[in-house]
Amino acid sequence: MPAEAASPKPVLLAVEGITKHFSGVTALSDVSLDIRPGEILGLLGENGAGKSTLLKILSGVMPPSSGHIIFDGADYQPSSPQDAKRLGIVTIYQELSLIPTLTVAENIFIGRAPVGPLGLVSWRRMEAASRDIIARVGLSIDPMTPVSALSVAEQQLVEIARALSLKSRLIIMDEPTSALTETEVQRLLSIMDRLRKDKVAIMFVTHRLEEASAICDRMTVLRDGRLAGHLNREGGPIALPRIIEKMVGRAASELYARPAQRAVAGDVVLSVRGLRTVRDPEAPHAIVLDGVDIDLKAGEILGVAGLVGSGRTELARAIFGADRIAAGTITLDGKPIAPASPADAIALGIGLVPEDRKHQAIFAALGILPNFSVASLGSFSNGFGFMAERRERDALAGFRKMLSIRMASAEQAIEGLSGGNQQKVILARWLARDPKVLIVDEPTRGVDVGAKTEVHQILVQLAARGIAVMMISSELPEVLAVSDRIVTMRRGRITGQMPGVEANEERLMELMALDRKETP
Amino acid sequence: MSVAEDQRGGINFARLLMSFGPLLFLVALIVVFTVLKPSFMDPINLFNITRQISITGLIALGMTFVILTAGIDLSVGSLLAFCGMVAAVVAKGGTANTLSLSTSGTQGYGWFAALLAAVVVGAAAGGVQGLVITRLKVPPFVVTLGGLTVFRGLTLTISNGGPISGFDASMRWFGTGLIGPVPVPALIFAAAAILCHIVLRYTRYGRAVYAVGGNAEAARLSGLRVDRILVSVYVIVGFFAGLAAFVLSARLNSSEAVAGIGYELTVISAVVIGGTSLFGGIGSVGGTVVGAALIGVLQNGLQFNNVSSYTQSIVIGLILILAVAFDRWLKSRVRR
Amino acid sequence: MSVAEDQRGGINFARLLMSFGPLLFLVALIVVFTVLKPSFMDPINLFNITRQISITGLIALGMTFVILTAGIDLSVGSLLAFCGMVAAVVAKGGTANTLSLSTSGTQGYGWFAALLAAVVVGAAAGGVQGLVITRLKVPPFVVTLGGLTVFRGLTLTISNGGPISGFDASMRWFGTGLIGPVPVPALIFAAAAILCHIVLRYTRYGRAVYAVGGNAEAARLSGLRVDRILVSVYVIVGFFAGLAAFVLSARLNSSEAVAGIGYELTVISAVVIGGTSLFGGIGSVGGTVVGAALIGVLQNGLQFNNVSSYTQSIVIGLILILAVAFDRWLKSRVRR
Amino acid sequence: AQDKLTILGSVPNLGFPFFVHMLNEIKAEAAAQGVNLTESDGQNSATKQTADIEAALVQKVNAIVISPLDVNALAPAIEEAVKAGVPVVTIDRRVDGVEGILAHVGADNVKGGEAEANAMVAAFPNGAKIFHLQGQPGAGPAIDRNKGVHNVLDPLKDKYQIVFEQTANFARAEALSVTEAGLAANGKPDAIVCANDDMALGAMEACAARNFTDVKIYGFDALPEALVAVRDGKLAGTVEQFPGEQSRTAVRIAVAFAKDKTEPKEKLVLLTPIVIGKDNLDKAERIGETK
Ligand SMILES: Nc1ncnc2c1ncn2[C@@H]1O[C@H](COP(=O)(O)OP(=O)(O)OP(=O)(O)O)[C@@H](O)[C@H]1O
Ligand SMILES: Nc1ncnc2c1ncn2[C@@H]1O[C@H](COP(=O)(O)OP(=O)(O)OP(=O)(O)O)[C@@H](O)[C@H]1O
Ligand SMILES: [Mg+2]
Ligand SMILES: [Mg+2]
Repeated sequence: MPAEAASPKPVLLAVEGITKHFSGVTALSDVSLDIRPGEILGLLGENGAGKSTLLKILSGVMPPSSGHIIFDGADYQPSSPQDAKRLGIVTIYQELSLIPTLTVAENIFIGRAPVGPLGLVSWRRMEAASRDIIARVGLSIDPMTPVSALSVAEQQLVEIARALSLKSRLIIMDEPTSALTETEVQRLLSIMDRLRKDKVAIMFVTHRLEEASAICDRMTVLRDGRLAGHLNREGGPIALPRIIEKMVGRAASELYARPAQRAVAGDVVLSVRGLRTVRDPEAPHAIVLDGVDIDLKAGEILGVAGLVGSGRTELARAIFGADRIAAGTITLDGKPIAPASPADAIALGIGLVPEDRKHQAIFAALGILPNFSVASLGSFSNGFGFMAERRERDALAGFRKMLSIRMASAEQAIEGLSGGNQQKVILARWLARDPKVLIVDEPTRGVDVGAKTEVHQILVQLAARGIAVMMISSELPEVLAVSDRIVTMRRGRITGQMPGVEANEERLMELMALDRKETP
Repeated sequence: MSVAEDQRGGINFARLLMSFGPLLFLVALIVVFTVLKPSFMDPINLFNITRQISITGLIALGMTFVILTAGIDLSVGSLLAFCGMVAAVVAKGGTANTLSLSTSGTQGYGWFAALLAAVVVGAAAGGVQGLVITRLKVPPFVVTLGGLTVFRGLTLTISNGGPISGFDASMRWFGTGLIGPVPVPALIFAAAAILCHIVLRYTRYGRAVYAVGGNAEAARLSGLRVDRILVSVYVIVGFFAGLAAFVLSARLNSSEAVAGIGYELTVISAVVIGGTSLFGGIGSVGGTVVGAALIGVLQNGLQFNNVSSYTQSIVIGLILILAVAFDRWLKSRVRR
Repeated sequence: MSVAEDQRGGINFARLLMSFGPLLFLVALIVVFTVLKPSFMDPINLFNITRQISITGLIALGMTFVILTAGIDLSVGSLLAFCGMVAAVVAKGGTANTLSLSTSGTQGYGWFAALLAAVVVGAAAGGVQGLVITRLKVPPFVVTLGGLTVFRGLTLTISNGGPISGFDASMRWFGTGLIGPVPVPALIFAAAAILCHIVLRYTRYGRAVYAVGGNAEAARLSGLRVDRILVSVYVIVGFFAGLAAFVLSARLNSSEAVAGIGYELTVISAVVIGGTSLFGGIGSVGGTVVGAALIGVLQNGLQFNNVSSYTQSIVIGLILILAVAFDRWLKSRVRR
Repeated sequence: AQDKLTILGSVPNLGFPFFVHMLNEIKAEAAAQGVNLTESDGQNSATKQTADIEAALVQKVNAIVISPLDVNALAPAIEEAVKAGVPVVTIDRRVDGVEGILAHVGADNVKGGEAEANAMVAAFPNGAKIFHLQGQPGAGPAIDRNKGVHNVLDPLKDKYQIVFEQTANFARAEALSVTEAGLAANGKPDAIVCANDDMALGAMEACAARNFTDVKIYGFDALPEALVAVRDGKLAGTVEQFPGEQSRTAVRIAVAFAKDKTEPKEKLVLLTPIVIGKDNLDKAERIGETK
């Protein structure tokens, strides 16, 4: 039992000696922790440390292999998510668990739609109620929009809103902020603070340690499925180096150290002028680009900052030929190009790591090898169309070392990897093509601190090799850490531009939030 | 839900017409056939069509539930024959005396027992298939394909290959009777369609069906009893196969071992043409009704114009594809 | 790829047997049938089985490509009949003289032209369906269901309902000939299976097929020409339907308008029983071959024991479900 | 007589050559009589054939000539026609229990099955080992022909043993593989009795592949292709039910009544099915098509 047994408040939930095996893998080994009402407990650890597994056990998704759980003084053995829900344990899962085909309102009221006198669902009441609920998290979309039309960030907010609208005693949040920008994060943190005052217990997983440090009362750190230790807020917030040391098992090096401004001497590789898109009937909510001008030089990292819905992803997709362009020109190495499909863009030397890894990047059921080589089938095959598997494997082995990808074998299905490692495989996919321009959209979403710095280093190395990198990120510290130059976007326009060394969070926020500021 | 349905629960007719391709297409077909031969619009013919679509239509209602969960049921044709045979045995009080067409007073257990037997057996058979799907984790396609052969075999075994014919007038009324000018099977179909529409649109159960089809894993994480819902949709389609079997037997005054062969494809077509996605989560009862009507009108209209049978096949195939293509095209243009 | 395949390209037999349920099941079935009637193992009977499965097996190879992309092709049975009729017309040099069963010297354009015509027409028909699927965005189920009716209608129109019979000995050899003790159709099937295995497993194209089926959007964003690949798989299944049609016509010495009715379900069963997921991205040619063999052995074994056809239906349905259930169960135990 | 008369000609399933021939004959006779014909193909579905009749009634056809898919299931639709005052002549299969049908022209499938079995018995006076290929389970003709064959052979069980009895669904390809299995399991039989010609031709291919050229194979329907095979000695015989003559007679009766209420001389015209062998090929109705 943890040491706080003497604390005045009774324990709400106690986990005692939980172990979980997946055929072959031990995801959790003898983990214990507890949480009290009105407490925010941070659950931290590297990718694959076992955080999500623990939370899934608590919320009844899967049973533990051994160990037990006490909830509210009684033995707690949930056999389904419903059991957890009934006791007031509400979970926000890491992989979004909304129903894409249903509306926002229905997702919020799933399984408990308000009914009228005849027991029939009242759509009117459902709509009105959900409008209020999503307003709490700062969303102002029509609750009758199907979820499939929302951006990842909006979906995340809907999911948070749904959890908050349930009567709960314990809220479990698995990386709720990974897709959010600063504004939404702050709003969420203040909501969490309010819940804490209402004596709700919150278990909170994040890879953004500043957040964790700012809000958590206590932290439990996991490492390789084992308990690495507990941290308590003593007087002030828990300091980052303490957390990192517990997480990785050694002293923390400086995080987010701004790389010394590199000498960026390259020519302009990619140049975009007056780029406009039209409303796509298939994606009616998508932001329309409204005359974007942007230049990308060889060997530089261009950071693109903006709030959710500012059109950054649309810009990336338009350049990449994934969406149709209405007007404007794109030139690559001085020659005008008009990629009509990603295949065209790729052939021209452009790569894109998309923001939604699960739906747009990985082939979940396929092995790591085919996931890695899918964009370079041409160079990994001979003239007769046969795969040159040896060459392919050697290349993967090289990247495995270079990016320190943690995997069992090239045949392992990629869905068995932790998020950070999946992301590295996707990066390797593009590095194997040696592109002139690489666009990365939220490259470290859900990636742990250690791996995150690795990804940053990789981006810097790429730039050093002369590749023009455009990095879209919702995490300002990240943008500030690696960008040579930063542009800000708002409502489909560029609102500002500055060298990375001159930028700071306040300036960027101002440009991101400001309406109508001419491009310098 | 179909895009056409106003998400607030009501139905906006202008938008319905504008954006719901199959309905527009159906209207266009009716216009064409009427121009070609005005007697097409003869009420008798229209009622004939409603009676004709009621059998596959009833099954298609149940199939809508199944397909909404991303499942499929290939066994419905065989199950129809099986339930029909069960109903016949009950109605005749055994397998002896299977051929007397005359309605010789009270011979068996009466129409109510026959109806009950058909729907209970249908629902139970569906339930068993649902359990195999959820418990043994065998894909619905395989389970119900197995069901397709098994139920046919059982039907032939019960009836020893032959038909069982000759029911009471009270039973036959369900197939051949009229209420006012409207055929009873058409009324049964209409009532069932309205009921299904209400269940899918306005009950928690119905919304859960959509949720399970939209993303089963997310539905489970949201606390829905996914397996129970999956079993229930196979029970529902089985129930409707039983009901359709009863109506068909009553209409033909005979239950045949070869009834319903190939119905699975007609039924699934009706559902899919009506806009329900085979990948689950999207669709509506209204769409299915329109889909069934489209197929019925097409067949009747071509027959009415004495189009040769071979050409009929070709035309029907092409028009089905066209109808769906048109719907896709409209949706891609009109959306919001 | 199936779990059983050693991903390094070789095949690890111990694991294959341990983890590949259908194969184990197939072996068990063969043992049971041999015990029941030892002459089941008579080479003549085994070669009969290989010849019997070769027709649906060929189509199942093509269907494997389609299903790997999460598509489906319901038109294969009708397309088989259509291609067979085309082959017959070419082989006989017209639709006159359709009945002579004897092989009267050189009457038409010879077997090669007939073969060519069958596969070209099959591939073209598949290609048209693929284009409708990708360009008009009509779901494969609907397009190929339309194809099912259209091709049947065309076949009946060409042949006016009747068969076209009587081919050259050189053509008939492809259906009835032997090389050593092995029937030619079985050899054709084996060669085609090996070719398909190589294509899916060792070529760039095969990788692309798996990728498109695994996640079409990710495939597009990885630079694959998704639409082209989708069209290509329908061309492939059409090609195989044409090849199967040629072999079937050669074997029966006749092309019939009613050939191939219901084949779509047999073919899809073979693929699905072999472990290929209807949701795309997972599956193998080896699995399909085993699936086809399982169905063939089951049918032959039951006939061999003169089981009544009613009981056959029941047994076949149950065993298909059992085979897949067993596979799922094994996989859930053995995994990793 | 302002307009030409219109009659409905309906057959159960145009996927089978037998019915194609029937409809063609109906067409030819209708043309000869100078009436319009509405064609209907039941597509092997009682509901489809019923629907076709209903559509025809709406269009007020003057008469109906129909070969019903099923003797029971089509009864209600035909009853409706009779009630509507439309004369109905049934071909080949008689509809049970409907009063007021103008006439029936047919050859009984049970009788045909008996004829087939009797021909086989005559060819093997000392008994025989027999394979029996049945039609599609549950289909009317399959049931009747099966009954006919058993009517003859069951009393002679001791001498005539059916060692292998399977359905091949009226299909040639299935008959081929079923016969292959039968041959492998039971060795060579003396005779194979099949419920239609397609299956007989499939069985013939299976025997030919094993070089069992002396197995006597019997078909049913006397399709031209089978007649050719009979002529060439590859089939032992096939049952002729005179579908063409049935059809023409039926059309004549229907048209005569529709024109001026001429009652048919006989309400029941039954043609006796015969087995066509090498020696009586000229009796076959479609022998002309085999040239
Ligand atoms: N269903 C599963 N089958 C097999 N292994 C699994 C499964 N789920 C998780 N694992 C393994 O268990 C370990 C812990 O995974 P978990 O998802 O709990 O990590 P996490 O701490 O949440 O990581 P992240 O920060 O990347 O989300 C990993 O090694 C993972 O590969
Ligand atoms: N495929 C799509 N279908 C429908 N709507 C979409 C789609 N992609 C984006 N959107 C909508 O576009 C808006 C902005 O999207 P976009 O992703 O371009 O913004 P962003 O600046 O990249 O922000 P984010 O941080 O959310 O990625 C969102 O409001 C979202 O609803
Ligand atoms: Mg996690
Ligand atoms: Mg974005």
